[in-house]
Amino acid sequence: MENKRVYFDNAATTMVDRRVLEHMLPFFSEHYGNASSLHLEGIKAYQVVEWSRNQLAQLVQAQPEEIYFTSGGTESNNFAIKGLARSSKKRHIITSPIEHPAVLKTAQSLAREGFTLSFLPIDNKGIVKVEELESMITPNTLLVSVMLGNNEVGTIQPLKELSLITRSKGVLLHSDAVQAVGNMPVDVKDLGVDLMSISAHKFYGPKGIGALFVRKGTNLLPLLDGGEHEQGKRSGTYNTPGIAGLGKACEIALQEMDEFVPRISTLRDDLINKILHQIPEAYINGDLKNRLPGNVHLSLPYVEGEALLLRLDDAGFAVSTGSACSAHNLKISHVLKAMSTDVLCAQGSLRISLGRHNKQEDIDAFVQVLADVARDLRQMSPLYRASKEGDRHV
Amino acid sequence: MENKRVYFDNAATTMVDRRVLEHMLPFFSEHYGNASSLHLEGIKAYQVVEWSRNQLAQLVQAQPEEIYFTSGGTESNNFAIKGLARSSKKRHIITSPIEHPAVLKTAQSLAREGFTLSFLPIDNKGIVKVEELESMITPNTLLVSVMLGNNEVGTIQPLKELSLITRSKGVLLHSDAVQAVGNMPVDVKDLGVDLMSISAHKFYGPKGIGALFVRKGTNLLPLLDGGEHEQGKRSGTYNTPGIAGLGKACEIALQEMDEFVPRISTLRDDLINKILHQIPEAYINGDLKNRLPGNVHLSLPYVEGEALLLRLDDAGFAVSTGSACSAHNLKISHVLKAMSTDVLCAQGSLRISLGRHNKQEDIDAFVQVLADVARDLRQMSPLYRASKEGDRHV
Amino acid sequence: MYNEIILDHFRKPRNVGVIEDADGVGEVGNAVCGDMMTFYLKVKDDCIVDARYQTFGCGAAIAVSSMVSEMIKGKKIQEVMEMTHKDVSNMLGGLPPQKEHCSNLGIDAVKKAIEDYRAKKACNNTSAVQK
Amino acid sequence: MYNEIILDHFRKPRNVGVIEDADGVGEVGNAVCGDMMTFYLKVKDDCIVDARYQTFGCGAAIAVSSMVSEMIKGKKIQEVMEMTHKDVSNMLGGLPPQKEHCSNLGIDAVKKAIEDYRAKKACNNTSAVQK
Ligand SMILES: Cc1ncc(COP(=O)(O)O)c(C=O)c1O
Ligand SMILES: Cc1ncc(COP(=O)(O)O)c(C=O)c1O
Repeated sequence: MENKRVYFDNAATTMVDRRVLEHMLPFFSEHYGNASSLHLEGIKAYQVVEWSRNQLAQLVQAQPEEIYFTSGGTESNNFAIKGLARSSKKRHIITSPIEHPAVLKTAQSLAREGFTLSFLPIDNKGIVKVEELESMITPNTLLVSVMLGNNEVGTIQPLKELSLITRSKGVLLHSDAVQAVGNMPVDVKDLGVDLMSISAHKFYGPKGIGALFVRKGTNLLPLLDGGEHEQGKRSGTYNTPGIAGLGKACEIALQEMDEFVPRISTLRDDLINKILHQIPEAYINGDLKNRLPGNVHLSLPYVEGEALLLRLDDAGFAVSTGSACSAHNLKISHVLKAMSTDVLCAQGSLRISLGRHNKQEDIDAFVQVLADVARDLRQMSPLYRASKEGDRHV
Repeated sequence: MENKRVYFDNAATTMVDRRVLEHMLPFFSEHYGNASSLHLEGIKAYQVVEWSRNQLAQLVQAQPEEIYFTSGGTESNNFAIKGLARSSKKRHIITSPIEHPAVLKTAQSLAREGFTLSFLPIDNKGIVKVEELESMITPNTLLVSVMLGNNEVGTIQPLKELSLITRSKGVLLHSDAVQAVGNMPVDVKDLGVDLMSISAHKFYGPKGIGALFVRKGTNLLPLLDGGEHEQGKRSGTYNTPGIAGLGKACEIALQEMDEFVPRISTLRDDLINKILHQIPEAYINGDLKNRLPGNVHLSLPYVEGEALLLRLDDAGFAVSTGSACSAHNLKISHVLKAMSTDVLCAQGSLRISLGRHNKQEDIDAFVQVLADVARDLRQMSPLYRASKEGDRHV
Repeated sequence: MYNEIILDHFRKPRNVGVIEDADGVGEVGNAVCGDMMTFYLKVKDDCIVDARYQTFGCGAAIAVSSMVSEMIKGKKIQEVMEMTHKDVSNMLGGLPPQKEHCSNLGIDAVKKAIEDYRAKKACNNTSAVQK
Repeated sequence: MYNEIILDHFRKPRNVGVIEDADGVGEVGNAVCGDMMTFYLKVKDDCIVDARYQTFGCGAAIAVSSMVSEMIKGKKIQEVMEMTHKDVSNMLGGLPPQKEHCSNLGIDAVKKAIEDYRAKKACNNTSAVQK
């Protein structure tokens, strides 16, 4: 069964690229030294740390000293937001209602400590309303945190426009770019962000390693205190295989970006078109243009997302329900809610996230199966029957 | 040069065991799913997470639900101490002056937020004075944090006796057991600890993965907020290869403990004896009996640690100066200072930490080289000349 | 997450469908809460001779409706009224904790359908008497 | 951490030793701060004809003393007095930031030794005059 699988859940995590894994391997049992040690084993480890820091800096157009390695996107978001919060007297944070839980829950935990939160409104295409930002900023505002690529509906937020406002107001701008970095061109200078979160496992690097970009001169306290690694800002023995993998993933992403983005975007648009043509009443959520190259997010009214997912899984396709959230009991995605999506559409939502290893034939096979599964589940749905009878059950 | 290396820095980090690496490999590019996903790829990932949780629980005699995976020992220490601090109204923490920076700096950062710190005194063998604890505890005391095995001088602290006191006083006990777990038998029930930090790379597992044991019913707030992994206490996409490696390292440690501890302890004692017999004025720091199986920590007066380390490195031996601290400018170890070690001894200190892959012949070769290097560096030391002339320069 | 019994019922749900001339129909849940179930019963001599359903919901909801349809077919109404959601969950080999509420839905829908049947019967009897 | 020039001087320090009948001796540092250096000079016609030293300290301290001994040998005293720690650090191809202070030690010890030589000479001259 497994050998015929098609993996369409690249926004949840990606396969480690073979070249990345090969680059990591020597650092497990060969060059296994502690990168802080002064002996030969330590120096070998240290060198790969700095090599990777350079690769990442190049990928996002930062300086190497502006890169701090972390254990992943979640830590980077917590580090950025809590690190700023604890180093400042300002007590107001602006974010958006469509952020990943690693930003939302972090902001909420600060709210319990006395911070005030404001949420930038979202339009029904899943894009923040830039024009609302300026009037929300007060002298007490520390930070605006808005993601770059949304992990559910795939929308790309107008960071550049946001940063013009935050800069003119002297407020810091953080962006959770976990879905974007490695999957589309990202330039911290062009975007104007002051802090930016990155995670390797979203672009064919390993899990458990990420980074935070912190613009030079930005003050933030460590989240992990200890042996003073990373200029004293993030302690912990260097995860050298992980860092080596992150570096290699960056190198490959940079090399292949010009080929990757158009190829995947073309597959995505083809999939969107086929779904809209072949599946009645299917609906695509999120802006069709400002969208991550691999993201397709659709709603199939009258059926429920988990059932869809499991049927597709049986047919060999790994996809995700609308929300990648691990809280299984959270039924309706906070992102779709913020976009004012119809409840029936929100229940039957599906995220298909394409990646480096997907091919045209995967798309074609998938649409066939999806059409069958949708028909089948609708056939047994009382809501579908009701709608066909013109009834109103909702 | 490299092929004749002897690695004696196992307290800094260890080589990933081949069996551990083999167990990790499938989770990079084969079973690479997100452990929170519902499809087949996700389920495969989830299974290894729970398997590893069980292995670790068995190794330390905990319940699987009491294990929370983290990115390593530093995070575990920060999570334990900050997590308790932020969930309680009590504002007093007791720790020891010989803790790892991941505990000391964490406590200090809380002190800057208004917490009061007290330090349990240390005797000159590097062991905390248990009898002082009871009178230090006040109604405002939240936590006592004392490590199990010291990372510099290798002393094992009397946790069991400490826990009798903390329990009778209703105070929580955390232990940084990063050096101990996997390298000596550790039983959370027997020790009576409420929280305990663990790191895989200290016992032949990978870097960048660790765990915190939290006794059931203990209240602590997350350090990493987000997608509600780990019972909502530690978010972040599961680092499945890392977790798989941690689990395998635990399984092996448990299986081989009965063979490992006596073998390494015998090598250690032989090395100690040979050093004391063959190198004039050499001195062993730390209690000789309550000691990690692989730790040898010595002082060579009249010479400086880094110079020793580099000369030994040139001769093919990877060792550490007294402090494994990454702050290169910190000259005298806080641990030796707390033990009231003579300044001259503290400067010329060396940590030789033996591990699974070391052999008797490594010990014998090392003592020869150490004797030469010590003689050589002393020959050029003005302090040595002064002491031989009966002069007093210090 | 789901065991093999549940997955089997989810993959091949038994007795799916609508009985146009059902003796009792029961509907529970709605789209907002993410689960909805409609049970159709045919009753003869106080015995459930046919049971069909439609379900909108997650894997557990579908498996529960399938299992309930099998559990009640051929059973006396009285027996069915005594079934609990625990019986359903047990027959399915245990539901994940966050899915336990789905087992309520199945049994609730069937009981609603039985009430509907009883109400209709009472009504018909009254009509008959009046006739 | 260290470049190859530094490592070479650390591994094979030049001119190590003591000059028992030195014309000037200079000592800086102590065990507490972790570095100590003693320079011994032989001077002839205002020229440093021999330089030896003993060093207690890290790799950088040892390399610095070795490099300084080479830099000053055969030089006029006046030239040596104009040397700065930057010159030493440059000759070594640059020290790591946290080790920069070691380059001070070398030059300071030599200058102390020159002062000692001058003081002794002044003293001898006085004695000579008095004689
Ligand atoms: C937008 C976004 N932010 C943060 C995260 C968390 O990253 P990580 O899993 O590396 O902790 C994810 C993915 O899980 C994400 O998609
Ligand atoms: C006693 C002790 N605590 C904590 C740590 C930190 O662990 P990690 O390197 O996994 O963050 C170490 C080692 O570095 C240690 O020896």
